[in-house]
Amino acid sequence: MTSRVGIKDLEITFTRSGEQPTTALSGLDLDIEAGTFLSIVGPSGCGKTTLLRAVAGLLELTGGSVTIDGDQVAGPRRETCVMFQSPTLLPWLNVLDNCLLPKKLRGRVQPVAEERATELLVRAGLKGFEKKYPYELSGGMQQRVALCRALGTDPSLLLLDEPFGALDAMTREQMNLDLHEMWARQSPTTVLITHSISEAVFLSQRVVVMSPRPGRVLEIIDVPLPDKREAPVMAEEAFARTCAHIRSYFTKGERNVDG
Amino acid sequence: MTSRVGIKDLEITFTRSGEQPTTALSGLDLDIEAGTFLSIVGPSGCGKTTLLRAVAGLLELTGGSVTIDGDQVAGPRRETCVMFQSPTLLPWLNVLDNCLLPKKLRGRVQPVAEERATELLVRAGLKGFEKKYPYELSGGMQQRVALCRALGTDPSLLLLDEPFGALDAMTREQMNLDLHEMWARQSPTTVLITHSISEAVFLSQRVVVMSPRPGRVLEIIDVPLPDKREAPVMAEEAFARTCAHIRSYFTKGERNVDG
Amino acid sequence: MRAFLPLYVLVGVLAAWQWLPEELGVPDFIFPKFSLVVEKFTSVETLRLLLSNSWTTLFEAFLGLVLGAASGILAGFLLAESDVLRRAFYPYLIALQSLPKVAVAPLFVIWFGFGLAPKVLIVALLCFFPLLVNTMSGVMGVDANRLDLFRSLCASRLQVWRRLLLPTSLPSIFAGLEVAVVFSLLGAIVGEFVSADSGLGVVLQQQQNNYDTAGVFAVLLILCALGVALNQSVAWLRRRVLFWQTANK
Amino acid sequence: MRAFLPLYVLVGVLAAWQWLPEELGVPDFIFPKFSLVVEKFTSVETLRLLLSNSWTTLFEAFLGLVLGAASGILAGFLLAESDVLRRAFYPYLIALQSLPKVAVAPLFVIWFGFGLAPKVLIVALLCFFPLLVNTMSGVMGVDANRLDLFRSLCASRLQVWRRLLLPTSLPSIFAGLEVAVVFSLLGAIVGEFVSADSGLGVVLQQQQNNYDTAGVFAVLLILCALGVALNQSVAWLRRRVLFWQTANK
Amino acid sequence: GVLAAGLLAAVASCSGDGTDKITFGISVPTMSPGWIALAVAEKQGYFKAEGIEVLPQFLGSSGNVLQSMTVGRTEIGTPTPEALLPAIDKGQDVQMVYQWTRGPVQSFAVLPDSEIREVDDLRGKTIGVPDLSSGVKQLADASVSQAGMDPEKDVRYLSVDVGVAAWDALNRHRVDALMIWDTEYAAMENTGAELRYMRADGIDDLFSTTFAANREWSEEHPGDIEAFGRAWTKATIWASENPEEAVKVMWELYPETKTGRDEEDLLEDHVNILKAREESVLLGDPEVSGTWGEYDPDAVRKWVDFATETELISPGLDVDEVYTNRFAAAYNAFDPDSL
Ligand SMILES: Nc1ncnc2c1ncn2[C@@H]1O[C@H](COP(=O)(O)OP(=O)(O)OP(=O)(O)O)[C@@H](O)[C@H]1O
Ligand SMILES: Nc1ncnc2c1ncn2[C@@H]1O[C@H](COP(=O)(O)OP(=O)(O)OP(=O)(O)O)[C@@H](O)[C@H]1O
Ligand SMILES: Cc1ncc(C[n+]2csc(CCO)c2C)c(N)n1
Ligand SMILES: [Mg+2]
Ligand SMILES: [Mg+2]
Repeated sequence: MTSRVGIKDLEITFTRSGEQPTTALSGLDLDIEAGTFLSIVGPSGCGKTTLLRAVAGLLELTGGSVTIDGDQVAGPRRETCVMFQSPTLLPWLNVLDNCLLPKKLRGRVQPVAEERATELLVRAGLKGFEKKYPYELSGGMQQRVALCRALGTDPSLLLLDEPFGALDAMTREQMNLDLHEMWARQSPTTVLITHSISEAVFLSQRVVVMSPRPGRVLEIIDVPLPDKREAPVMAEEAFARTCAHIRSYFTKGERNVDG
Repeated sequence: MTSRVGIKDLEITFTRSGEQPTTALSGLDLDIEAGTFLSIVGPSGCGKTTLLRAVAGLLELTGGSVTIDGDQVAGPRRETCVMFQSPTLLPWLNVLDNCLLPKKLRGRVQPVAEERATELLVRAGLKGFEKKYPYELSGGMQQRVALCRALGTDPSLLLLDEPFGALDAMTREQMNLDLHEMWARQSPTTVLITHSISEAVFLSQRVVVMSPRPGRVLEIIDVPLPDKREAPVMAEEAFARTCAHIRSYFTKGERNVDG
Repeated sequence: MRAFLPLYVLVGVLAAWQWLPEELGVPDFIFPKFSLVVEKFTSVETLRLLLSNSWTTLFEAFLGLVLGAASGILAGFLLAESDVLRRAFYPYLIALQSLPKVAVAPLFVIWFGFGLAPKVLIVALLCFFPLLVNTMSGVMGVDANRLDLFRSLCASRLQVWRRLLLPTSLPSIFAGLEVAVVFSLLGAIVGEFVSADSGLGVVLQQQQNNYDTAGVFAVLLILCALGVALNQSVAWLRRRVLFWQTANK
Repeated sequence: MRAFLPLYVLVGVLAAWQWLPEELGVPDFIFPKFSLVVEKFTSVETLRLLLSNSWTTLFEAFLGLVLGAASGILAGFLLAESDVLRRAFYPYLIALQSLPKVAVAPLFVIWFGFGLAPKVLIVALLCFFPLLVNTMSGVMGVDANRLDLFRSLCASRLQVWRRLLLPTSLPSIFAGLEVAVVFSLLGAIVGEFVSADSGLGVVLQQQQNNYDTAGVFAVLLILCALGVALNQSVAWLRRRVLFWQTANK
Repeated sequence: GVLAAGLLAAVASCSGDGTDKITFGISVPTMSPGWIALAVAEKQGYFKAEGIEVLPQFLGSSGNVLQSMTVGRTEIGTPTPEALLPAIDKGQDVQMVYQWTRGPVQSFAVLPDSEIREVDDLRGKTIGVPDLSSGVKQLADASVSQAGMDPEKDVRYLSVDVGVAAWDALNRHRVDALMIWDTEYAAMENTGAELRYMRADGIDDLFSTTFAANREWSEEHPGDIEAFGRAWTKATIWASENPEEAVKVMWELYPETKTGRDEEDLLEDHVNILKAREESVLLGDPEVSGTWGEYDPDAVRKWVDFATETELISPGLDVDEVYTNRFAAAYNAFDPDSL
């Protein structure tokens, strides 16, 4: 139930005829061992989403290669599950049906799947909203629905693009714990994009720091914490040290966001 | 150039025929003095966005009243400027034209307005992207464009709904400083919704903590910091104490996110 | 006051219809006044005649609409799906549409006989195109993120079609249907003009023969009423089906 | 291989047209084979005749299209804007559409004379509706957040119209135009069938009457070509104007 | 798919098997008193008595009728000669079998106070015709030529449709004269219109609508043609003797024809139209001469010559091939008093 991801010399350039092309990623190398929880941090616009979409098989590479378990990625794969940066819910489905969409696409929805989805929604604090439609939810609630949809699929490779960006501190913490618990139980290879350094450190075994565009890997940091994470971990000195180390990348230059 | 906002016994209930109505806000009282920088924090789905939209004159109230400078708010007002939770850029306009949209709607765009917008974009790290279209931007970049659009209007009442949610720590800090600087210069009454407690404390004179749905004001906290905020402020003890005080609302009960 | 506007307009239109022709000295057989047309509906015999012939026309229109709309939607999806198919077949479909129905109707009668078939086919031909184009346009407007979502879930083409493209293009398809449902009546009448033994088109021609302009207007009135009724049924259906579009307004 | 499909289809269609009628023993005056139709285009005299009459028809179609499309789009915005207006006037517009053009064409001739006017009006009437409905449907599909943005900026109705609703409904409007541009030809032919002294409709009838089926097919071929050309021009325009829709695919 | 298949099956089953069913293709769009024999023959059982079943199809124009005959959907059709002769010339294997309208049905018409007194006065005037392509215009051209004018230069044509539109055009002086046919003029006069008629001398012999059949079919089913012609003849006679009854029969079988004014007025109107048509149908008193349905060879020759002259057909069409009188005896083989 876990996948190994290999990224070699990846380059992704967006071209629009008559316009200057944008190189989002260039010469990016990264190996993700099976079952790892890996986070990616980097300045806005550095190519994190692009990297994620390349691993998900949703982009054509302009250079290099991405492999999963040794196979070249040529398109989306069944064992991969992506949660996008925007919730991307379908307005004609209610919350529960949105969550069950992946199941529906893979065959008949068993009652047990429905129970499972309902449970996930309840854990995400969305009890009583199962029959509401997306436009009736707040931004953060929509994001949680999207996360529930992703977690319900039991993937062996889980790709999460800023899943907690619209959540308050407490809900976010709770969801962090839930995500960790799920990862600890099933250990899918997980790639998490986040802007919260502490979240990255708290959840991951390794944290990738990316450079501003064109995105490359600046450093891969092994988090020196036990695999089992609980709230008290954050009080540990290693936690604070790792956070500070990563944060240093973001304060080094004066203003080096984007170009 | 500043407005006073008065909210009395505000109630907002969403009803869809045949469905159970959702009461987003109920019995909410809040006075915002002219020129204040006020932040709102509260659990996801508690009604922050709803409150903002009510102040912006975009919602019909089901109870109570909202006044600006003593006038009942009956619809959107010229001196108010809203930045929505989602970037809401127009796909047929390039980045610069998106920023200039408010100006365009208010008459001819002077060259000076264009310069101003370009400068805002540069400060937001979007140099070189003026002629790109929204779909060519990353999520965080889109959010920055939306913020530039809002800041370019010189409103006397500025309503910001999670403007920095999709930004990395460093870009976020930079944008915080820019926003503060602009506020200090023109002192529009500013209402900021954020999930970052430290951001709220760093930027605001007062922080409103809201209860879970139906949203009410739990406490209004005066931030005991000088009006001029710079990075070192965060090291002060009063800063940490205020943050901790607010955070206590989010960790009090065990799991009280949403209903 | 504003809520009563529809009523005022109705009264205004009818009053103008009643008084204007007389005022302007237009003879009855050129533009009969309203009361003369209404009179047509007072005779049981005429009513029975109109009813049974309306039924024929409606039936032809309905069959043709179903045939044309279904194939239009299907073709719309197929052509939107594949660039190659579109380039290979779309021009022929447009060409087919560009054939004037009044000119091909006689050919249809010759090829397909005197029964229902040629009328149904003309209606289908007329209804096909709005649905083809609107389906294609609706599919084109699909949100790229949603498409990525489905791709990432390894959805089959059929699933993408059924669960994403169909709902996405429904607003556009309904617009096409609203047009097609009205055109279906026109098609049936064109067909009946060429060859038929019953139907409103036949009655219409008979009345023209008899210089019974009030009768012609009565039939036109029925056609208008049918058109409005059909169109409103589609609009009603749209509001039901597209609840997510109307609800967030 | 797949890229050549359009070519194969073309060759296939033409080959079938050339050989099938002969194989099936269909006489030339019922379904002339392709070469006979092509022959029609080899005589300078015939070419000149077809050209000048095509021009007449195109002119009528174009005027009517502009008139019908412009008023359709305008009415679409007005009716989408106001519930009251919609309830007051939409039924009458549908009713107007439900009038069979073949039946009202003679009335138009009586009311508007024998010149350009009745043909242009019939075309306009036919083109009006697809644009009305598609404009309305496009406007309905506007993103609620974007509308809020404009409202929050205190945009005037005209500004909302011009800067939000128009771009939003353009895909849908273009779909309507793609339909209307083809229908405009049909309308011109219907008008010419009833009363005209030139135009492809007249040539068509003359050739029908002369038993010159190859000539009839030649005219139909021209109509098909005009239809495809007009439609493709609209499609080309759409790709230019709606760059943001095609670009992110 | 299933639906389409069903439709096609329905189509296949309704095309006659040719024994006793005859599809009769009519060159006008709808039933009218001009064609009243059709209703009478059906109602009075004349078709039935002959052992045939006639399925009438109103196909709108002679061209449609002829095309329908080529594909075998129609056994007997009612083209006008100016449509039929070119078809034969182009190779369609049909033959005139029953002479129905024995003279021209159309003429010029002007308002009573018009300064146009005879065809010559049409020089420089505008003539309204139903449409520019119809046979009506070809005969108008011929009439104008007969009067020594060039139809291309000396007159203008305007297509005015038939019915109200045509009348209105004349009445409002949008045209100076009309060229339409008998039954249409009768209908106009029924509305109170007053018209004055003119006909060019040379076209008097150019008979109009006639019945034609596929040669192959008529060789295989001579009895059916004879039966049809005889029944039609009987109906024509009965209708001319009982015009009011005939109109009522038509109303009964074609209820949509009974529309407009109240019943008495309509009866009178329809009888008038019927009478107008009878002028050409009863021309030369076929009852007396016993020549129902029989062609005058000279009249046919005139038509062929005329068509050749006006380049409707290429020279050399064999006159004897375009018509046959071999069934004519059978058309008259009944006792008129028995009706
Ligand atoms: N479809 C596209 N067309 C053109 N340029 C694109 C496209 N998608 C992304 N880009 C460019 O690629 C770069 C990387 O974008 P990406 O979305 O990967 O950033 P990101 O790291 O996810 O940023 P954020 O944290 O703001 O979401 C950006 O400069 C963006 O402008
Ligand atoms: N249009 C609507 N129809 C029905 N219910 C709505 C609507 N908009 C919001 N709600 C409900 O109102 C409540 C408050 O929503 P709101 O968007 O104000 O939350 P929020 O505090 O902004 O949350 P977040 O931090 O997640 O953005 C939610 O429970 C939501 O379900
Ligand atoms: C009986 C009879 N009446 C009217 C027409 C209609 N029509 C169409 S073309 C034309 C010219 C004939 O010379 C006429 C009269 C017809 N076909 N047969
Ligand atoms: Mg991103
Ligand atoms: Mg919100």
